[in-house]
Parts: sequence; structure tokens; C-alpha cells
Amino acid sequence: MNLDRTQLLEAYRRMRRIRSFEERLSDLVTAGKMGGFMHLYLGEEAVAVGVCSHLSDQDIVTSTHRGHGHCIAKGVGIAEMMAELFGRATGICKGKGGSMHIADLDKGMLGANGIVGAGIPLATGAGLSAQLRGSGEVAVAFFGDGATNQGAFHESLNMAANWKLPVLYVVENNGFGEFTPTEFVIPVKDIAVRADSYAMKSLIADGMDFFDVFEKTGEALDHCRSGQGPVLLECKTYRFGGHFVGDPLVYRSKEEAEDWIQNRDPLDGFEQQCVEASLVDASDLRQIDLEVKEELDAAVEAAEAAPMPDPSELTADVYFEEGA
Amino acid sequence: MNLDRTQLLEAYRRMRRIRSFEERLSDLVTAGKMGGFMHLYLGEEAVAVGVCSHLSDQDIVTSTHRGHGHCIAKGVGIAEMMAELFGRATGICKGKGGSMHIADLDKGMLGANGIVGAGIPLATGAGLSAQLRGSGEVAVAFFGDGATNQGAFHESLNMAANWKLPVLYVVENNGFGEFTPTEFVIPVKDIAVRADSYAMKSLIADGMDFFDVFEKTGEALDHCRSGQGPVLLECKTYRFGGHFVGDPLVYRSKEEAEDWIQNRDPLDGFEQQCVEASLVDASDLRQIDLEVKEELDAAVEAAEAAPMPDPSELTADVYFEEGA
Amino acid sequence: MSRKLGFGAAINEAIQIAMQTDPTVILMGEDVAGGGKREGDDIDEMGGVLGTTRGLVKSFPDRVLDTPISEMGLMGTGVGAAATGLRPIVELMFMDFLGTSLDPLLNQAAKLRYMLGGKARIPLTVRTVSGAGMQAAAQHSQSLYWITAGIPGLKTVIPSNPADAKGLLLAAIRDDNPVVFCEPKLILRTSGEVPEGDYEVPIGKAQRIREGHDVSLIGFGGTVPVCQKAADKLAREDGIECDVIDLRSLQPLDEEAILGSLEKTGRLVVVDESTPRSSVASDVAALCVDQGFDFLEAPVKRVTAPHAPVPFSRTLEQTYIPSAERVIAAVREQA
Amino acid sequence: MSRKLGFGAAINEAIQIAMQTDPTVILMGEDVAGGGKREGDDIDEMGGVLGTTRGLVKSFPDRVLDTPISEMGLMGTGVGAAATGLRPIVELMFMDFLGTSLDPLLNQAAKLRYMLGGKARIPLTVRTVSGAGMQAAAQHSQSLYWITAGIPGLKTVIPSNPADAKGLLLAAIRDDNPVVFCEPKLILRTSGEVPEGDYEVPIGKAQRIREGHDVSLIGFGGTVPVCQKAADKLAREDGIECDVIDLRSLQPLDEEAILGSLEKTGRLVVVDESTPRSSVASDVAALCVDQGFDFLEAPVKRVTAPHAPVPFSRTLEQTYIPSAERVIAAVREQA
Ligand SMILES: Cc1ncc(C[n+]2csc(CCOP(=O)(O)OP(=O)(O)O)c2C)c(N)n1
Ligand SMILES: Cc1ncc(C[n+]2csc(CCOP(=O)(O)OP(=O)(O)O)c2C)c(N)n1
Ligand SMILES: [Mg+2]
Ligand SMILES: [Mg+2]
Repeated sequence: MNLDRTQLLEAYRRMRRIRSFEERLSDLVTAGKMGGFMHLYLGEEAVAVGVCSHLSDQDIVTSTHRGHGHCIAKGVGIAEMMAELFGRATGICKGKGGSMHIADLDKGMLGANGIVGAGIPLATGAGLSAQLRGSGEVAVAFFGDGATNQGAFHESLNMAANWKLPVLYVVENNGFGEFTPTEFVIPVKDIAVRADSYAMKSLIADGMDFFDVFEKTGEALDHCRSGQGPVLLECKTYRFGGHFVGDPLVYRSKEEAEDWIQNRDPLDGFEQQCVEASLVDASDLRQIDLEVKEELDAAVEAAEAAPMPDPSELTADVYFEEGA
Repeated sequence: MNLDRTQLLEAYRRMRRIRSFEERLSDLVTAGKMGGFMHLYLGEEAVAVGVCSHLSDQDIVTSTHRGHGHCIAKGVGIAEMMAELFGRATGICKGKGGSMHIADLDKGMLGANGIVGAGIPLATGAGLSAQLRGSGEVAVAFFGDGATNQGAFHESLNMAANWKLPVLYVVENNGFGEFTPTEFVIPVKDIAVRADSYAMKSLIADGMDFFDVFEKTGEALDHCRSGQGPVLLECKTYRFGGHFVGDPLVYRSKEEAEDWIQNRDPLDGFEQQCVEASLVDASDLRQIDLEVKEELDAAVEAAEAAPMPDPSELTADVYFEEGA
Repeated sequence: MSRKLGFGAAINEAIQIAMQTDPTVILMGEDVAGGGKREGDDIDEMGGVLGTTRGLVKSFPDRVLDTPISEMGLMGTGVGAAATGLRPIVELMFMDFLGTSLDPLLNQAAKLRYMLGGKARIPLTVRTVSGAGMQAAAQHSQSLYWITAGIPGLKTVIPSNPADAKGLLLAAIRDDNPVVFCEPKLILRTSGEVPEGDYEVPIGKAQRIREGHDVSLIGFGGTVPVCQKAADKLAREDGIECDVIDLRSLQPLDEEAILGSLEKTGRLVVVDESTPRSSVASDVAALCVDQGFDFLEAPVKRVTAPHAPVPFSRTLEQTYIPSAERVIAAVREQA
Repeated sequence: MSRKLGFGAAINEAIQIAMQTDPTVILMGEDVAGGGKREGDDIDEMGGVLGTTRGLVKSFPDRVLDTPISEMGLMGTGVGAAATGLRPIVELMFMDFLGTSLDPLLNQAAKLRYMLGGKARIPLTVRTVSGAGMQAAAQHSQSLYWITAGIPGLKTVIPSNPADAKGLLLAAIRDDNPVVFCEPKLILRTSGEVPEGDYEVPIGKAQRIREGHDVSLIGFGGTVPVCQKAADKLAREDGIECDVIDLRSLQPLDEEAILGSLEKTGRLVVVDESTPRSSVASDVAALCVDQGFDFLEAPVKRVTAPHAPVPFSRTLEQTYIPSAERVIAAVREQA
């Protein structure tokens, strides 16, 4: 593990940003101030941040319906994200994308995706592009356990393995696809074994542990970058909240959830490990907590004050037009 | 191996029927007497017949673009098949289906399929139907090595494994998908390993050896029928001809093909094993050859004499209509 | 006897009746039970992402199947089951997911009977939620019934109220053809009088829901209330009496009802929530200018969404969806 | 300078030029090389199932990619590559395979730019063979351009001759939007004069290919020769002079060209190889009865395939495809 103090603090900042950003979203949706279908990443922060801490703006990531975490981990600004979720003209997608399509190509974030599994071939294409352009970049696809039952998963991994593309496939196994427990729809214990169908390298990480995710990602990316082909990385994790904001959570036991939330919180775990190893002080983290809160307050305030998109936007950006 | 003489002779008859039927088709297409996209099963006869020798008319099979062999093995009449391929009103599908859609539900043959991989979920549905109706039937999906790269393969096997459906998935690995060698697009040696992604039982058979296919199918169907769930059976085989009639075969080495054709012919192999073990006499087989030839001559003659479909057929059978 | 029911409850009741009256009817889809088969005292089912199928897994534990997220596989499985003795209702959670499930509909269900020379029957019903109105954005808001209505071998229906939803769904399930049943988001949260018991609304028959002699308004699904609102206002403000027709079925199309109304009014506006190209709206207009040419007194106007994806922002989404104002403007333009 | 080339050769030449002039252009699809990368003295490439792309893998060994049979994956890979610096040409062997590749087009390529607020560019070209005429039956003969033309964010073009094929394909490849390029079976075996060198035929512009004042015939792709044949015969036998328009582009539609012709003739027949519902033919008719209402002197006739799958039998297939006789009958009906 070769992270210096600055890097550690930045990792924590991003995890905290995800946590606070989404807790705020939850409040805003519940209060009826924000609309749309909203899926939160709470509890899975270590996965996105653990992986993205290895990436530059040129490396591409593709995401899912649960995409805020990947955006923030990849460095997308929360002010523009907040404005987007309020449907404002100042949003990162001009208010046209919303939660399920939030994206920022300037940061190498090719988009949340409302179609389960659809980001996987997109990342494969980004990997092909990197390979053919000889850019040295990698592509990372984030997707859920449920998405591994999609044909697009199978087809993409096979293609990437045949062509030895520099793609890291990260499955966020949070034990559920919507309300259905993973073991009802996936008859193998470790999704990682699915890599064997493509003679692909696979790894399993504790998705609640930033350091484990970071380390395994490092190993995986070494493999990708050295031309040995793609890797499937399974991160075992858990979503603290419901499938979407408003989910009554009747389909899972409260005990199970409480256990994860109380004992496996990735931010708590990070802090504990860092403080125990004297890598950072708890006070540094509290300072970050405060800064993130302020950043967030400002983001909400700015978003609420921002204008709604002009009606003319309705038919703009459908096509690229020369000189437009 | 528990096949009596009658069963052996019937198996040989079906393999010979496929062989002779398709050799005739090849001539007819080459002579310009028959149209459409025509894919021949020559060389793979032991697979269809080895598997279907275990099935009744109630068991459902789904097939591929290369479907004549499956039809004949399942007991579909070659006269109606020939009429179909001539596009006649007397065809098994009234001339509307043709080679890529040849079918006979009365024989449990749900159809050749022009969409690679599309038969796999159909068989899965037939297996679900059998399970829910408690009929004791099984469903068999035949498909090629290339089809295992389709999403439908992955999705179907996963579903069947979760539900323990009585479905036998038979992959006919003939080394090519169209003109592309299998090893260019499938990075594992044995396709059978793909079953592991679904904790599914798998078997490998020598697809040029009727007896091996028959035996492995028996083992697989015992598993399916006893409620233990689906099986993936990989049959290693080779197509003697091109991908389609008219294929110039420039993309594979003549030596490789000659080796299979000379040394691995499934009909020769069957004869040799049967005669050596004194199970049948060679003269019995010659008699069958003759009968099949006559049957075929009659089929061609009848088909050529049969009427073309009436123009009113163009819009008939699009929908099921009450009382129609 | 009838009582007020929500749109979803009407659908739930139809499925309940269909499953009671026919043991070969099954329901399958992603989370149609939704935790319903899990053990545990504090565990309950969700009954679909919108709760529409809640309770069914309790009544029919073996015939309500949660599937993996595998639309191609589950749709194809539905087709295979339909061809071999079952009568499946497949839930495609959102119609946008036609993208991952088209082949079994386009190339299998729609064509099997024809390709097999009439031997097969595919009694498959696909229930799916269509349209905009919930800020679900570009990939969860499309009205793609123009695709299914365009494919020979499929039928497509779309109710505009809970009573029709129940009757059309029962008819769809019992039809021996593959039928796509759309549940438009615009009206998913409405309720209305719904007859009790078992009844069917025939597929292929439109319904006149307001009689008038000045202009024909043709709507379906979520645009029917829009037409009604426009008709009310036009009567009040302009003294224009609209003949409002609810198509109910997009394929087959009730050409007689459309042409009959046009003959009476000479003017027609068709209101379609989908994008304009390759649309049902275009088909209706094309029918008018062919078979109804002699009746035409004014241009046929199509009020549709723009040729654009569905935007997220609420203000943009509201502009996207055809409004009564736009219908009124179209009618006034014709006058 | 020009010389006679076959339709396929014209396409091949366009790809060759595109790849020479832009190192980011790649070609991917099932068997587009076809054995071309195999070692062995007696081994040669197939260059696609119809031989269209033969030779390209030799010129550009790293940029011509045979893919597994995985349409969803390969189309999505094409979209991802297009969004990140390449300009891919994806071959979808037959247009019927939209069934297994729709999502990356419908929900990704077509919407990414919009959903991202204008930040993305998707310079993707999808080459695909469409239509009937080779007895390829129900699943290999569909004219599904009505689906791609209906999806906002996509463009769809369809040439009617080798020269246009080359110029339209070059324009498609260089367009910064996803463009679907159809190669109709009906004319795949024809040849014609093709200019040498690098040129583009603009997307969105129709072309008048015969001038007349009596009736407008609107065709595209494989129906253009059908219209020409009908026009010849109508001139000869009836003294009716047809204004024949080749649409070339189905989305965007050259509305000006259609309406301009209608204004002149007052009568219009649109000839479309696809099935009738949700069709380009309906869109053209709907345009006429809206924007062109004042010009109309007769019903707009649509000559299309029937609402049925494509049959295998040669006699049925020939009846299925719109014929010059049916066009002539439609024109005579109007007179
Ligand atoms: C193609 C498609 N099918 C179904 C859905 C509905 N849906 C949205 S999220 C989801 C569950 C996804 O589960 P998983 O991949 O495990 O991701 P998680 O939500 O657990 O992060 C489903 C079924 C969808 N959006 N797209
Ligand atoms: C969805 C789809 N994609 C592509 C094709 C074109 N195609 C027809 S057969 C074939 C090769 C199939 O290979 P395999 O599955 O190994 O079967 P084989 O022909 O070797 O028996 C291809 C690519 C098709 N018919 N359907
Ligand atoms: Mg999950
Ligand atoms: Mg093969």
C-alpha cells in the first residue's frame, strides 16, 4: 500500500463527499424538492473511491443507475451534480440527464446508465479505443451483481478477453438486485468465477474496506496496463439504504442491515485503520467533514437559485451540428 | 450402452437420411433449382441422432440455421421437408419458413432459427413449461460454438440453473462460426467450462462418435429428468462442407478438412463399431442406404410436382384467428 | 357492480382472475414477487417496482416467478413457454427495455406462427410501463409502442382508464397471439370505476368517449385525458364540439372508427405521446389521406412529442409531453 | 472520372478511402475479415458473408476486427469506442439483427449526446443489409429502417445505386452522429457508374431522378428502380409523367423536396419496401396531409409490403415486394 497522507485524505474526502451528498439527496427527495428515480450508493463508498484513486481524468469509467458515487470518486464537481439533480440549466448535463445519466466526459466519466448492464460494453469500447490509439489509458466498468446476469456482461467480457483489452470490470456485489437477493438469481457463490468462462483473471475484494479495494485494483490495473488483458474484480459490499429513495425495505431483514451499517461502515473502517496506524489524525478527518458540509450547503443553495433550462433546450443536443 | 438392433438400425437410418438428404440439397442448390440461404449439417450427424435417439415426440428441441439434421433426427418427414425447401404449398411450413425456419411442432421440433442463439431461450421456456405442467418432458437446445458468445446463451443457462429446469443444452462445437475459427473468439479450450458460471453440470462428448454422444446424453438426461437441473453437453464435431452452400472454403486448410472427412466420418465410424461388435451386418446398412435413396427420390419428385403456395397465403397465418 | 380502483389495482385484479380461471397462466419478470419468496418473519414482498403485482405471489406461489435481470432470456423463455402449453404474462419493467429484449418479440413471437405455416400459437402477454411523466429521464420514459405496433404478428393495446385496463388485460392474456400491453405512466396513478368480476374489452375496437360534429380528436393511453381536457375547453371557449375517440388498440387499428369519425367531422387531430417519426400518429394521418381523402376539410394535425429523447428536468419534461394547449392550438389552426 | 462498379465494390471503396484518410476509422463486425487473420499458405479471407469488405483486412490489419457473434456487445463496444476517440464502422450483418443489438443504438448511441447535455459526440456508422429478395425468409429479409429512422438521435440513410452508396457511406462515416447505413438486398447485385476518389453525398438531401408534372413517386433504396420502371411504363402507356424522388435519407427527411414535388403534381405515391405500420411511407403521407394539404388533388397512396413477415417461397416473396405493377395501379387509381 503506497498512499501518502495527502492521498489518504483525498480518498477520505471523496468517500465523505459521497456519503454527505447522498444523505442530502435522500432528504431532498423525501421532502419533495427533487424528482426522478434516485438510487443511492450509501455504504458502497469504498468501492468507487478505492478503484478511482488509481485513475486519471483520461481513464474512462462507465457507471450504473447508482452512479453518484462513481462520479464523485472520479472527481466530478458536486455543485454541477447537485444542479443537475435539481434539473437546472447549470447542471452538469444541463438538466437533461438527471440521476440515471449523470456524467462528465471531461473527467472521464462516461455516464450513469439507466439500462442495467449497458455500461459494460461501453467501457469495453473505451478499452478498445485506448488499445488502438495506444494511449496507455484503461477503462473501468462499474456494475452490480444483478448486471452480471445480462447478456451484455457475457458478450463484453468475452470480447475483451479475446482482444486483451485494458478494461477493469468491477462488480459491486451488494447482495441484492432491487428486492431480489443475489443468491436467488446467481447460483454461484462468487461472481468472480464467471471470469473463467473467458480465461480472464479475477480477484475478490472486501468492498467495505478501502484498502483492500485499492490494493486489488492496483494488482488488476498492473495486469491490464501490461497488455495481459482485462480483469474481473468482485467487490463484496452492501447498500445501506433501499434500492431507491422511498423503498420501504420490507424485503430484507432489519438485523442483517443493521449489522452491516453498525459494523462494516467503510468510512468508519477507513478512519479506524488510518488512525490506528497513525497515518492521519482524526481531527484531519473532522476538518474534512466540515469542509464537505460547507461545500454541500453551497452546492444546494446555488442549485436552488439556478434557472431552469430554457424551453429551447428541449430539442437542442439531439444531433451534433457542424458549427453549432 | 443399451441399444438393441432395431434401435441401432433406426439410428443409422436417420444419420444416413441426413447425409443423403443434404447431399441432394447441395446438388439442387448448386444446380439453381432451390433458393435461399442453406446451411448443411454434413459431418455432424452423430450429434443430432445421438441426442434425439433419447427423445420422444413430446420432448421439445430447438435448433439453428443448420437445422435439417435436427429435424430428421427428431423424426420429421423428409418429403414435407423437401417440399418446404422447394417453397411448395405442401411443405411442412406451407413454403413460408424455408431452410432457416423448418419446423414441425407435432414432432416436438420447435424450429430451425435464423437468429444465432435465439433457440436457447425458447428451449428454456419449453423446459419451464414442462416443469410447471409436471409433464416429465425435457427440452433440448442445439446450438453452435459461436452461439455461446451470445447474451441469450448466458441468460438462459443462468435462468435454467436457478430454476433447475429439465433442459439439455447441446453445443455443437464444429470449430468455426461462419469463417472464423472458434479459438479466435472463445478464449477457453472447452466450451463446457462455461457451465461453471451457473454451477451447472457439464459433459464433453466426441461429436463424431454416435455412441459417445448417445451415452453422454443419457447421463445428462437422467440428471435433467431427476430434477437436478440442466446440463451443458459439448459435442466436438466438424462440418464437412462450407458454412453455406456455395461457400468457397478459402478460410480453412484443405488438409485439416480432409483429415476429418477421411478419418472421422460419423457414419463410417458407426458402421465400423457396429460391424466389429457384430451388432449389425454391413448388408443391413446397405439396404438402408438404398431405402433412403428411394425415399429421397420420391420426395424430390413429389416436391417438384407440388403446387406453389396460393398468393392468398401471403397474409394468412400472421395472427391466430378464432375459428380460422 | 363496480367500485373505484387505481390503475395498478385494476391490473392486479385482472391477473388474479386470469390465474384463477386458467392454471396455465404464469407471471414472470424482474421482481414481480420481489422478495416474496424469502423466508423470515420480518420479510415481505414488494410485488414489482411499482407494486402492481403485490399479493399475487401469495395466491400463486408456483406461478409467479422472479427472474434474473436478463430481458432477452426471460422474454425468449416466455415465448418458448407460450409455444409449449403455458400462457405467460411477462413483465418488461419499462418499455425502454425493448432494447434488451427485442429479438424474442421481433423475430420469434411475432413470426413463429407464420414461419411454421400456421402450426404454432403464441399466447404471450407482455405487460410494460410506457411513457414520460415521472422525471424518469431518457431511458425510462419512452413510448415505444410504435415499434411493437409496427411488427406484423404482434398486437399492441394501451388502456386509458382502470376499467379498460382490467378488461383489455384479460383479453390480452386470453388472446392466442402475442399481445403487448402498455401501462402509461401519465395515468398510472389515476383511479376510476372498475366493474367487478370477469370481463374482457375486445382488442381492436376503439371507443368514442365524447360525441361531437366539428373535429375528431384521436387519442390513446395517456393522451385520452389530454384530449378530453382540450375538448372541454374548446366547447367552452370556441363552441367547437369534438368527437373524441380512444383507440385502445394500436394494432389492430380500428380504421372504421377513425374514418367514421372523420366522415362526420371532416377535421382530425391525432394526439400521440411518442416521438413523431414512424408513429401511430403518422399511420392515422396516412389512413385519413388515403381512405378518408374525400372527407378531409383541413390538414390532419399530429400532436406528438418532439423528435428528441425525454429530458430529465421537470420543466422540460412537461413541455415534452403533448398538452391540452397544444391540442387546442392544433384544432384552432384547422378552423 | 468514373467507371462501373458493383454496389458492394462501391461500399468497399468508400471504407478504403475513409480508413486511408482517417486513422481513427475502424471496421468491426462478424466475419468482416472472415479468416483473414489466420496463418497458412492456403488460407484466404472471406471479407464478410457477402464479400463486401474483402481486402480491407490486408490493407488495415489492425483496424479490421472480426468479432464474436455478440451483437449487443459489439454494438455497445462500437458506441463506447465512438465516444472515446475512434470513428467505428460497425457491420450488423443483417438488419433483422437489430433484435439482438437494439439497446446500444436506442438507449446509448442515440441518447448519449442529449443526456450529457451536448458534451458527447458519437461518430458511429452502422452498415447493415436490409430487405427481401434473396429468399432469405422471415428473419433475414426485413426492412427495419423504420425503427432506426424513428429513434431521435440516429440518422438513417439508404442508397439506391453504387455511386450514392459510396458518397453516402463516406458522409455517414464522417458524420459526428450515429448513422445507420442500409444496403438493400434488392440492389446489392446491381452495378453502375461510380466516380473515382473521395466525395460525399450529403445526408438529408433527396434527389430528383426523373422530372414530371403529373404525379410524384417517392422511393428509396430498392424501391427506386421500381419507381423508375413504373414511371417509364406510365409515360409510355398512359402519358402520365412522374416526378421521381429518391429520398436517400430517411432521417433527416427532406421534407422540402417531398412538398416541392407535391406542389407541382398534386398527386403522390410513396413506395416503401417495409411493412406498412409505423413506416416511412406513413410519415411521408402524414407530411403531405399536414404541410402539403393545399396541394393535394388525390389520396396519397402507400405501396408497401403487407403487414406480414417475409415468406420464404419465391412466388410469395415476389408478391411481397412492392412491384412496378402495384405502383402503376396506385397511380391509375388516383387519376
Ligand atoms: C435493462 C434493465 N432491466 C431492468 C432494470 C430495472 N432495474 C434497475 S436497477 C435494477 C437492479 C440492479 O441490480 P444490480 O445490478 O445488482 O445493481 P444494484 O442496484 O444492486 O447496485 C433493476 C432490475 C433496468 N434499469 N434496466
Ligand atoms: C443474431 C445473428 N447473428 C449473426 C448471424 C449470422 N450467422 C449465421 S450462422 C453464423 C455462425 C454460427 O456459428 P455457430 O454458432 O458456431 O454455428 P455453426 O454455423 O458453426 O453450426 C452467423 C454468424 C445470425 N444468423 N444471427
Ligand atoms: Mg446489486
Ligand atoms: Mg460452429
